[in-house]
Amino acid sequence: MSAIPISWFLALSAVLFALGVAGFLFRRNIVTVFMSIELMLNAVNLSFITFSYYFKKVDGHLFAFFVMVVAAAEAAVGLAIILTVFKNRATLNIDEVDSMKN
Amino acid sequence: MQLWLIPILPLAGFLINGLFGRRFSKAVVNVFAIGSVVLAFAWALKTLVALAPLNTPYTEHYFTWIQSGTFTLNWDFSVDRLTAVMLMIVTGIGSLIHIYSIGYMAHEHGPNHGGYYRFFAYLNLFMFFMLTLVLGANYLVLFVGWEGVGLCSYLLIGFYFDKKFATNAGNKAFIVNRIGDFGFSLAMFYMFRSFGSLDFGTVFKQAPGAPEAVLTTIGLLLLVGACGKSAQIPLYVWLPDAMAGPTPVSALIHAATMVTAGVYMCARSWPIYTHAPVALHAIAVIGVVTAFFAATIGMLQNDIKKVFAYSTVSQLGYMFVGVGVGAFSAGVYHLMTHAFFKALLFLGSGSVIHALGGEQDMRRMGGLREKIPWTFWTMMCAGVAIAGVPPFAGFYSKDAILLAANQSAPWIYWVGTITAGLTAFYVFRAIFMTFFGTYRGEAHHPHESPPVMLVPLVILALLSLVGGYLFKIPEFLAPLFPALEVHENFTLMAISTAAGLLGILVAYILYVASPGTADSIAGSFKGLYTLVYNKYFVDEVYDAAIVKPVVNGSRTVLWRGADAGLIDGLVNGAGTAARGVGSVLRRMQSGNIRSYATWVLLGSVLLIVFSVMLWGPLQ
Amino acid sequence: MDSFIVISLIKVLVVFAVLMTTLAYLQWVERKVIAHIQVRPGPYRVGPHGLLQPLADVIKLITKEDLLPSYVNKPLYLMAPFISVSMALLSISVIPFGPTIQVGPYRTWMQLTDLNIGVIFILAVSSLGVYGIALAGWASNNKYALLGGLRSSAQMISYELPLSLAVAGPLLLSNTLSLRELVGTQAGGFWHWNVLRGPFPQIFSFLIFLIAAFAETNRVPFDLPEAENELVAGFHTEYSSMKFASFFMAEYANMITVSCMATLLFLGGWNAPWPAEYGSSLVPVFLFAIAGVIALYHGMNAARKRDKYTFPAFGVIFLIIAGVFLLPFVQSWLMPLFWFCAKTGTILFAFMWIRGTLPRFRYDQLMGFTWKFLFPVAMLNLLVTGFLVAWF
Amino acid sequence: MDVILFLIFAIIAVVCAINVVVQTHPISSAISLVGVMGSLAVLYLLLGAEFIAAAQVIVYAGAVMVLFVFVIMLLNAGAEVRKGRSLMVQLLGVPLLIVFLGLTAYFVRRLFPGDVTVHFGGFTGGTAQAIGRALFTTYLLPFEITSILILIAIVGAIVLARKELD
Repeated sequence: MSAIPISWFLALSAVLFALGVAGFLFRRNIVTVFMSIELMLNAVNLSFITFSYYFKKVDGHLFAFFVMVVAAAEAAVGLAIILTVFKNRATLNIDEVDSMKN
Repeated sequence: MQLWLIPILPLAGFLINGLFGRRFSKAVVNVFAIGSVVLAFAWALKTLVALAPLNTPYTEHYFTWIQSGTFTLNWDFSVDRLTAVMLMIVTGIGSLIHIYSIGYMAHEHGPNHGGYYRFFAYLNLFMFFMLTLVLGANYLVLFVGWEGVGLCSYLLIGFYFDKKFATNAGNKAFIVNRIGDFGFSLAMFYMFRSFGSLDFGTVFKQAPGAPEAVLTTIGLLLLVGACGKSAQIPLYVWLPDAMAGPTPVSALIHAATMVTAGVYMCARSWPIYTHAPVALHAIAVIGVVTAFFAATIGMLQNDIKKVFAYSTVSQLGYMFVGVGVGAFSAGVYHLMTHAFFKALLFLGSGSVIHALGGEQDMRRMGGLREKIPWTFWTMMCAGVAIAGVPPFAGFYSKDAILLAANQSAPWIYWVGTITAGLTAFYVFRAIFMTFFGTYRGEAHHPHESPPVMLVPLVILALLSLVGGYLFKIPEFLAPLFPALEVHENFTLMAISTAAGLLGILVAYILYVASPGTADSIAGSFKGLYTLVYNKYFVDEVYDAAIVKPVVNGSRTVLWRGADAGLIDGLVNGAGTAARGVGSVLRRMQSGNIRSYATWVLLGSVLLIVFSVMLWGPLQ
Repeated sequence: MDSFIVISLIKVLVVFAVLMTTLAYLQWVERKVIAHIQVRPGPYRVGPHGLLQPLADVIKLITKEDLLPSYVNKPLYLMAPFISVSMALLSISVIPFGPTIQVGPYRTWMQLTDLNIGVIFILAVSSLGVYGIALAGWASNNKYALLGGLRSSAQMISYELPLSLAVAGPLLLSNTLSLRELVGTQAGGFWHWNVLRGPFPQIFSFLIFLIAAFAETNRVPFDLPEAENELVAGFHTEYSSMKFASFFMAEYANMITVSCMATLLFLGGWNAPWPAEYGSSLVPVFLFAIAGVIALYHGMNAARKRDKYTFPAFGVIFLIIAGVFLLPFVQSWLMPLFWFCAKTGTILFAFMWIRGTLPRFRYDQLMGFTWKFLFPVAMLNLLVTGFLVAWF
Repeated sequence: MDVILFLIFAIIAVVCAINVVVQTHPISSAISLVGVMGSLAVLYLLLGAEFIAAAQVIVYAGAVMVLFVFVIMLLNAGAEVRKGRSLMVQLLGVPLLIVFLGLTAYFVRRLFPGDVTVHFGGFTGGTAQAIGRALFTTYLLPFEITSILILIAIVGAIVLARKELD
């Protein structure tokens, strides 16, 4: 018993993704919400790597790589936005940032 | 061989003058404008000499312009003997007229003081497009040039854009040409559908095997295009008005080159026409009717440029007759000789107008023979050439056409001969009214034009005299076109020559020997005179039959009814409806990101569920 | 399988023990070097020439009262030094100190484990080291500590870029990511070392690597996270006793790691500077013999009473070491180890030397220096290297 | 051996992920997230993705999360305030999540029955060399576009965080 069913990896990925969604839905701090997004991306990456193993192809790794790069870019811009929002509104509560309403 | 250099040179001249001309002195503008065209002429000459004897077309591929499905269109230039003739005419006459323009436009500022460089920039642009038209190896490249020269024609007719009649004339030319271009476009669509290509080579190779109905349709549609560009009935109305532009423009664009594009295109399409006799005959009929019709109008015009404008329409009709009776090379032959003597007539009339400080009405001229002798003698050369007096240029080409016409349909020969007489009459009427008798105009001491204008006149005069003999186009083009057996017939030649001489004689009697006779004759045929003098009221008929209904219909039905009522109503209704729906839906837009995220989650869950329902569980 | 585990375990123990001792004595060496630069004797009281000073320090740090301020974020406060030191020690595990060694029937590398992405692993682990400092600064709930933590995270992220780019140069030349193979490609003399090797000698890379390494380890002149005259002691203001010692250990372990990296990447690892047939194996013998003779000489002309006994003792030890280097059966593994230690030691000495020489940067100068100078130069160097490697 | 490793790190990942969601203080969430990423890196190694594992640690744990920690420290963000609410989330959130998890579980079971297994060394195509090769041949265009994206992100971040915005 030294082999893991591939579905375990995918199940883990699904669980992590769901936890990321839960964080996105139930957390109010912008930074935490942002981190939930990163968690979801990581879960998807795990799926990519698993599929790469499944198909014995390197392409999944490339997708994961691009996801990482895009996540890094996203983090840079997103955190800059968070900084600006905090400067202007002195709050990090996502429910209070709703000036697009009305 | 770097064919692309030939059109690119004038384009470079256009770009330089068009972009920076405002800052240049006139001398600098001249250097770029004339230099580029003369260089293009020189390069064309060098290319043609190098390519001689040019028995097979020489093609250069530059790039793939359009690639869509099975449709591939390359930007190709190709040269064969027909193109060679056209190249020489366009660049040669173009160069002469450019040089002439230096003198003619010397005192020209035009609106906004930008006239000088603008004029030469447009002229160079015209050269570019005309050369593209001539060099193009497929119908679409030809069409690019075709549209481009139309644009330049529009720009140059409206050169004095602060004058209402000039802009109107420009618009008229543009709009009438659209009708022709529409036909041309349809012809191309149909051609692509039938042959799958627009390349001359490919299309012409398939043409003999195609059904006659297809070829006839394409031929007639192409003819519509040619009628528009070459000012044939019923689309000729724009050309007389186009005289609103500067005279060199009339000479270059509206006499020597652009208007002959239709003839060129029909001659180029001979493989289609030879297998579509109906379309070919239609060309001949349109041509001869136009020739006669325009000649009668030309007899009674008093504006010197209008006379030559109608003359141009008439002579273009001759070329169509040539093409239409299957004597393609004769048509091209006349195209060339016509370019010589008509350019000369226009330039000469320009010289007269220049001498008189802008006067165009022949009734206020007269007796200018001694005052501007160079102009007089060169215009005399043109006159005998166009009248078909042997052995001058017009004689050869006109004779070739009429002989061929006689073989095809004798009535065309006879109408053509009568027209030849009329032609001789109105041209010499113009010359006699201008140069003989006494000066009827106001003060303003007439002066001879500067050498820079006279040199092109003299060169063109020489060409008008001996060009027909020197350049035997039918022999040169013989390998290109299907052979047409024409029997020399001295009787017919004598008749048409006599008609021309008779025309000159009548003109001499009416306007030199006994002035005043003309008016009394006009008086006795009052009705006919009024009809012809007013150009058969064609403009008025068009106005009443087409323009007014279209304008009124647009105003009432399309604007008030369709646009304001239906479309605006729809738009406004859509707005109202959107606002109504929005006021309901905006409750979803709570501004709360987390609720949005819930929507996204709901959506993705539903998406998965639906996809399972649609395609069933995978595997 | 079992022997693999046992050997690995033994190797871990040996490396750990040696490393800890080295860490402790590095501190002593540094104090001594700086003292001599500043013309003073340095630690002198505890043991001969203060040799037992590290031991005393350790005892002091262990026995000191372990303060836990009431206002700190406890879990993170306690985690920070742990992260720091474990990340610092983790990277040692992939560093090879020498070629294979034969012990009885077992043949093994002088390396805990070899990854074929060893270089990247070290970069990855060192990038995690930021957390220790950043969290320490934040969890301390102290403005100086917070400033220090912020500075260090910004500084370390910034300097990681030129560091990575500088590392890429020799990797291009050697065409491998494995540290073992990296050394293998540089064998045959100092002109084969990446720092001097064609087609494009990585001198610039080497200098950039050293500068960035100084910043990564928070050493002078880039010690802003703990600038004592601005921030009291920066991120470790609130730490005392063993937790403070952990940061200290982490810093020195990092120094050792980057020095080893520099040696492996640029200076040919354990390869001798010139081949053994030209006498490179006699260098350590001569060095230790000369050291021994000098010590004996000083012992005979002792300035102080104690020196009469200590100097001759050291002299004899040095001479014995010199003798050991002459034994053929240990030479095969001792020589590479010597060269590795010599090179690493030289770089470590440079660390201390610069600490004793250069003043501290101002913060904006520090950031401007890396972004506006170091990073572009590293980029250019990498480009040129890449082109030349592709060319030849 | 592989199973044990997987279980250990899977459990660490899940526990850390739960911690990310339930911790009220962002910095605790951030540290937990680093834990998730680290254990995922180990799982990547297990799947033969050594380069991606290293990249995961360097890019995610070493750069992105440091940035998060940095921003949290800079803003000195305190624990979350429970203010404002969304009816949508409260009503639909949990049921939807459960449905979603159920659907994914269904698909995983359906598409990947237990006969395909993972063991260490089963796939060795994830070396830096292989990835580099794919990156600069098949995926050259995405790679170049990504680099432009990063450039834009840098410019955007600088513009956003400039002092003039105050």
